[in-house]
Amino acid sequence: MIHSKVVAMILAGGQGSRLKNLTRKTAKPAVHFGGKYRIIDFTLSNCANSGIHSVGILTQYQPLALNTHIGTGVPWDLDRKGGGVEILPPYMSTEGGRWYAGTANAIFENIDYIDLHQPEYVLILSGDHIYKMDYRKMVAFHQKTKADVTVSVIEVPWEEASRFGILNTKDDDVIYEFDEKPANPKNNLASMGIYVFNWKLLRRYLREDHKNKESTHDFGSDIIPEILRQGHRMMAYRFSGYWRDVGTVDSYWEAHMDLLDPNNELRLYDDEWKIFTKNLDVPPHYISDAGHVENSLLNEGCEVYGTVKNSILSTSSVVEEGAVVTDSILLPYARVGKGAVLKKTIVLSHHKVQEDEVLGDGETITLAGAYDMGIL
Amino acid sequence: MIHSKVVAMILAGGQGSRLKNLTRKTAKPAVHFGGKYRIIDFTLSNCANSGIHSVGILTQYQPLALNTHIGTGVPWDLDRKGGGVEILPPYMSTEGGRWYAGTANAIFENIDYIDLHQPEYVLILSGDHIYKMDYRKMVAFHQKTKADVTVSVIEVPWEEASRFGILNTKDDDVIYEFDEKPANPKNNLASMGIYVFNWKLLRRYLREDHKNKESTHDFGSDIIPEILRQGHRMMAYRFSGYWRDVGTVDSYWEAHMDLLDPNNELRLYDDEWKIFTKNLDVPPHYISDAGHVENSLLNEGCEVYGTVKNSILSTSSVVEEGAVVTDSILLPYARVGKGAVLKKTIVLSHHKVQEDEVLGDGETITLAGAYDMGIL
Amino acid sequence: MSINLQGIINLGEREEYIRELTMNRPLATVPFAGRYRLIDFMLSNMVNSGIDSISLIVKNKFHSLNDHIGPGKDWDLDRKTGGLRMLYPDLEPDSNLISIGDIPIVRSNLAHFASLKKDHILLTRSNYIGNIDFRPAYEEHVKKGNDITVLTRRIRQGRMRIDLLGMDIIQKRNGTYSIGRNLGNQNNFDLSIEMFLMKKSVFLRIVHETIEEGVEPYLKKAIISRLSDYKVDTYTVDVDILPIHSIQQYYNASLTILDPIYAQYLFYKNGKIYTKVKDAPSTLYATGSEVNNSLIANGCVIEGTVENSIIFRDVHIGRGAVVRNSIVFQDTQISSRANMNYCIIDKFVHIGSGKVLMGDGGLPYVISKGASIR
Amino acid sequence: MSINLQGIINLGEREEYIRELTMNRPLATVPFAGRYRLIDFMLSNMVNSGIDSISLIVKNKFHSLNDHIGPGKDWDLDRKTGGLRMLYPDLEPDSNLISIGDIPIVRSNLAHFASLKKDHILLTRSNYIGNIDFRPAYEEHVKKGNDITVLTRRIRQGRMRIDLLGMDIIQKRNGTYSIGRNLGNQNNFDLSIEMFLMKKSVFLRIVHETIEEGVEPYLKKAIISRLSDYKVDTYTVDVDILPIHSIQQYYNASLTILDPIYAQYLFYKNGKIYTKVKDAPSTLYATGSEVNNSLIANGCVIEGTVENSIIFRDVHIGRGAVVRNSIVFQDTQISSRANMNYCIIDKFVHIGSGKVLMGDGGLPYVISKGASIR
Repeated sequence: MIHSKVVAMILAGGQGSRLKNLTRKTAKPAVHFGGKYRIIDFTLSNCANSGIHSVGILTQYQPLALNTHIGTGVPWDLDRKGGGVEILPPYMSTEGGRWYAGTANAIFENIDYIDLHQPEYVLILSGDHIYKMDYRKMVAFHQKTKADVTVSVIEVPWEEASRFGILNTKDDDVIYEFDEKPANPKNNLASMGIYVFNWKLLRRYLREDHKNKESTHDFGSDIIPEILRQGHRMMAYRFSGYWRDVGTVDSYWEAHMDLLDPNNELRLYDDEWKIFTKNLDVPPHYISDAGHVENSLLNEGCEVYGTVKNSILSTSSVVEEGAVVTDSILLPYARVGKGAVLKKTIVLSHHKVQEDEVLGDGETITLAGAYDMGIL
Repeated sequence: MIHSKVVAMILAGGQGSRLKNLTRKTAKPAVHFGGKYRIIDFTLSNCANSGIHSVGILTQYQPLALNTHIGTGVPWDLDRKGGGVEILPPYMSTEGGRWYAGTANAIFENIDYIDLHQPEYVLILSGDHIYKMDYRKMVAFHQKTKADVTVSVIEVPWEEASRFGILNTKDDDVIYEFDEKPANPKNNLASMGIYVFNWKLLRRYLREDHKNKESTHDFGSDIIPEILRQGHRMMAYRFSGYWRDVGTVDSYWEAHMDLLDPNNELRLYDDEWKIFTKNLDVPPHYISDAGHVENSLLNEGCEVYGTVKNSILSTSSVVEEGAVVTDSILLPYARVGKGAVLKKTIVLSHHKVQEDEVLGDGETITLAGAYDMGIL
Repeated sequence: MSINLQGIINLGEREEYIRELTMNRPLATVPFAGRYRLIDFMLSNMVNSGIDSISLIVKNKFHSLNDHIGPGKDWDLDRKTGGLRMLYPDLEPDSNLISIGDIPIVRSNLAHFASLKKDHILLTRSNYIGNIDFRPAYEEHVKKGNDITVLTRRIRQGRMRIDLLGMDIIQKRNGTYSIGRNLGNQNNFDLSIEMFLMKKSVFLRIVHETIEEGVEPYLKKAIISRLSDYKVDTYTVDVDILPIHSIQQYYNASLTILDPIYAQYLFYKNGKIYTKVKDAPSTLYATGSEVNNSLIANGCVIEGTVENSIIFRDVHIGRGAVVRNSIVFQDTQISSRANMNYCIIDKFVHIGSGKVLMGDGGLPYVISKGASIR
Repeated sequence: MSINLQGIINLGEREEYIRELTMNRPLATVPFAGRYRLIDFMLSNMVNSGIDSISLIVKNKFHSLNDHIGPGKDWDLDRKTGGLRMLYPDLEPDSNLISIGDIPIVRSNLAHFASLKKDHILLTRSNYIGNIDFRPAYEEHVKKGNDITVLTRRIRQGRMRIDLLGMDIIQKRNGTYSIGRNLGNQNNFDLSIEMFLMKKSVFLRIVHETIEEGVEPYLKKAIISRLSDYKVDTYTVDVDILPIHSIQQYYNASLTILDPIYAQYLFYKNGKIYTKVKDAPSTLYATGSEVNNSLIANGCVIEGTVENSIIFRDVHIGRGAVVRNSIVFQDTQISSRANMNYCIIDKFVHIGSGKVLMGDGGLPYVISKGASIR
């Protein structure tokens, strides 16, 4: 088997507690998104489309839905001999069991896995973001600029810069300083949490960081600043395009509404960069004689006997007769009973909204359902 | 996808510390065995040959070698859509992270996984044993005898019975008592640690056991005695044939020597019940003009330029010119340098015995190599 | 756990009454129900019945079939042992070939049939659509010790049904079964749905005898002509099955699945129907679209009106376009203000703005693959 | 990461000089080197060079090929996009068929070639054995902007080499390349090893022109006859390659791999060689066996003497039997006291006790598949 020049490591252990009931029983990367996907599908599909065949996924919190979703990796063509996608949970050694203590620690504990592939570069990714990106271009930039580390950045409005981790750069996009949520930002280039490292260099710093009792073992807080302190060449790779961290219920809802704009930057209809996901083997959707749908997205297995406006209906969700669903998101297998009225509501998967139930005031976002198992 | 009537759960989290350097860096089920296998291959192949397509593997200690070995499950035809083999490590939930506290606790923590498959029966297996068994016959026995639980047992010599967990039975093989290592055994039927449970019953007892603060959460010590106490029907299923727990260096070596008997009960040459393992894509073995081999097992990728007697050479191990290897086991990619002399020695994988080195006194077993990463 | 039954799907099918849709593809891969091909139903029925080893007897137009099935992952048939195997006619440069019928394909693959590990076979076709659990039939076949079990559908008031004309009917006289053609004279009869459970040994014996005799070129006829030699019984299948031999049957079957109750049965009853994954995004309904009583696949953009129709994946229906009582295959474009009624529009078709195409419910208008009407 | 290169392995090979081993199988699946088939080497070379999309042009004897390759997992070619595709001759009942040559197979699959996503193709055969990294050749092909790059081997002192007679030699005269047959007159020359890197557009143009002209039935000749129309260059491959067109070449190549240095190159140099997994157990050497300078696969039981031989999987060599200078294919039984020299013994053969079979190093004795000599 060919050794891979690039190994991608996807951090997928976070709970994402600001997503409330959406993540009570499942990890954030496994949360449903966009009618038929899960959040991690974007990062995984980016890997597949970028021709990266060795992908480690670091899990820790409630991984069953994620494991079941990823399976052997078939949807992303990542069921590879001697490579492909591998789930990497915490484990016990002769020194006992250790949970992952931070993003850098999670990678540290899997040095053996990465070494197996003998890569030149390691790509650190987050399983939490919605975007499309050709990592090949970033790796090519990293090579061309002879960087030791490359950090992907996106321009944010100056007035919001203090909410992000900001990278201060010289004219040629060489990074000289990392500023976590600066009160007085000197720059508006925010880190996207996507890094290319020369593996030998990163391994060295991970080992040193592991010994450092004061470290929080985090890429942003510890590894990046330390590498900068030691004077290595760190480049900013400028990304432009759609990129969202759907970390709160509000941003989750807004990102869905973005999809209703036919010209939205995410361009899901682009055949050249498909987002792959596990197929659920259900038939096309059905709209009855009485059904009415406008400015909405529908998916396989849906049945609409009522009215749907400005909404996203995920796979196999059902709107019964007389129900009116507006500005809302139905997650897979959600069901809206007869005559129910929903405004700005997110219905969790497998949850049933009762007949004639009225949900949502049209102002704040309502979550219907106690928790989402994430398993279909 | 069809729901599986039987889900198999393989306990593979143990360290097996009595195997010393063999398990310093890898879990016992991943230890190499029999020239080309790993210990867990026997249980996995039994599942595959028994037509069981849903197999969960409970891991905890140093799982990288095991994960890499099992991959997507291709060698056992267990790369299944909506089933197949799934690795189940400990995880975090909203209540925090919990390591598996005992065999029963490991199953308890994965109730959701089992429920996904809606099985009628759950088969609890150990990943530590060398044997061939058609689990279909055991399940059929369980059905025919209308048992709630069936325990697979093997007759042991009376004088050794006090070293085992003994099941005391009535004439019709109904179990009425479990005796862990009894000083004065009443029976010589030892539990093999293989159980068939009606899933609904087991789930109930796992939940109760979880709440019980006094329990050690172990099948043998807690679940089985409690189920007996409550008067459920528990049957002993008599197994006869080769069965070994290779838990010590001595028993590991002896089980290898068993394989040199062409009439050994394990019958690895039987085409109807193959033991499957990951293929390493190496050529046939080569014996040079000067090479001499007698009463030994050789495997793909081996090269013999010296003398080999009563030994097992695992995949891609090499014996250089003038070396003499007797009563020994070379693990994969082990190399014996020119003129070295080995007696009753186990050479760990990738370890190189130096030129003219002399190992082993022919009495006790020598382990050559500091640790075995288990990764090839 | 798997079943002691080998599936064999015989694709040596007659296509003369559905030629419009089988120019570039075998009957088995004719698109159906918005995202499937005909063969998906039989493959899925078999897999859902626990059959994990399936052979396809393949006659021609291999490309479409290979393209659709690939390594068989979508049906979980990419197996190390068993799984899906395509049996092609094997042509020696020096033999005189393309003999008529499917027996020559069987002959080319005798070694394959002899090596099958199962004791029973289920021989079917790809053009009977249903959601069938074969296990009860198999269990009865084994319990009764039949050599051959013919699967049937019981028909009542069948004299009126012109859709059943020409199909196989099975009758028992003097203790032996015979299978012939339905000419519409009987009112109550049993239809043979071309599905046979057989002992493998009986199948092999019939195949060997037929090849040795060298006369009969068709497998089905070879079996029918020997029914009196074996212990034969029938098994009545109690679920709806749609036979598809003609363009009319195809069209009617398509409209049948617009009934949500029928759809619920067809897509879910004994297991799901698997097909090749296309990874199409959601379907977008623009403001101003109006869709009623229709089945719409993913990846479409609907800006116009759709009624009583089936729309496959990645179709675009422009603003003001009207599609009624029609079936539109994948990747087709219906431009603004175009108007279709009673049409079957194949893949990659372009219908220009304002174009009007009107077929008839009895004989739908078929627009062939790749056509451009501007 | 993958490479912008489509592999095409043309199995429309001439088999007349190796007919003894190709009765039941194409040349591509002739067993070689103890556990492989010939095609394993080219497939593995391509995969190890980063090629993840490979088409096989398949002429006949499909069964053996399908049996060996299955869904393609063993080469990691069971892919959703790309992966392995078999291109069969597609026969319409009403066409006049089994035309000569491989161009008709290409014609049946024009849609496949047109749909390829890569910009360059690597056209090869299955019967050149080596461990080749195609990447440097590909990089030079792209860098120089060649339309066609012909891969060659440089031969010195070639006049003595009867094994190279009849093979393709390439020469440059007046700025254009030509490829002809080696008749043994030249001493230093460049061998064309039937491997061509081409722009996909050039490949498609040559194929289209050839089909339109309707005269030339062979793909290789079609390319050779058009070399002067394109920007052509050669690339000298610097690793050993064993061509296998005849039974003599096959036998000599087999003995070559008994050299550990050559074996080290062939099995490991640029990546491993993948093949269908058989899950054979260890090979047991009984006390009293004597094996020298031999390559032995797994699953065997060796009780006798083996010298300068290659033994495939699951072979049993009985007590007192002697096998010298021979090749024994899988699942064959050499009974006690039998004596073989210079033999090639195919699969599933039974050699009875005490039987003596003596071939010659120049023309080994071939015992055909399934034979029983008692």
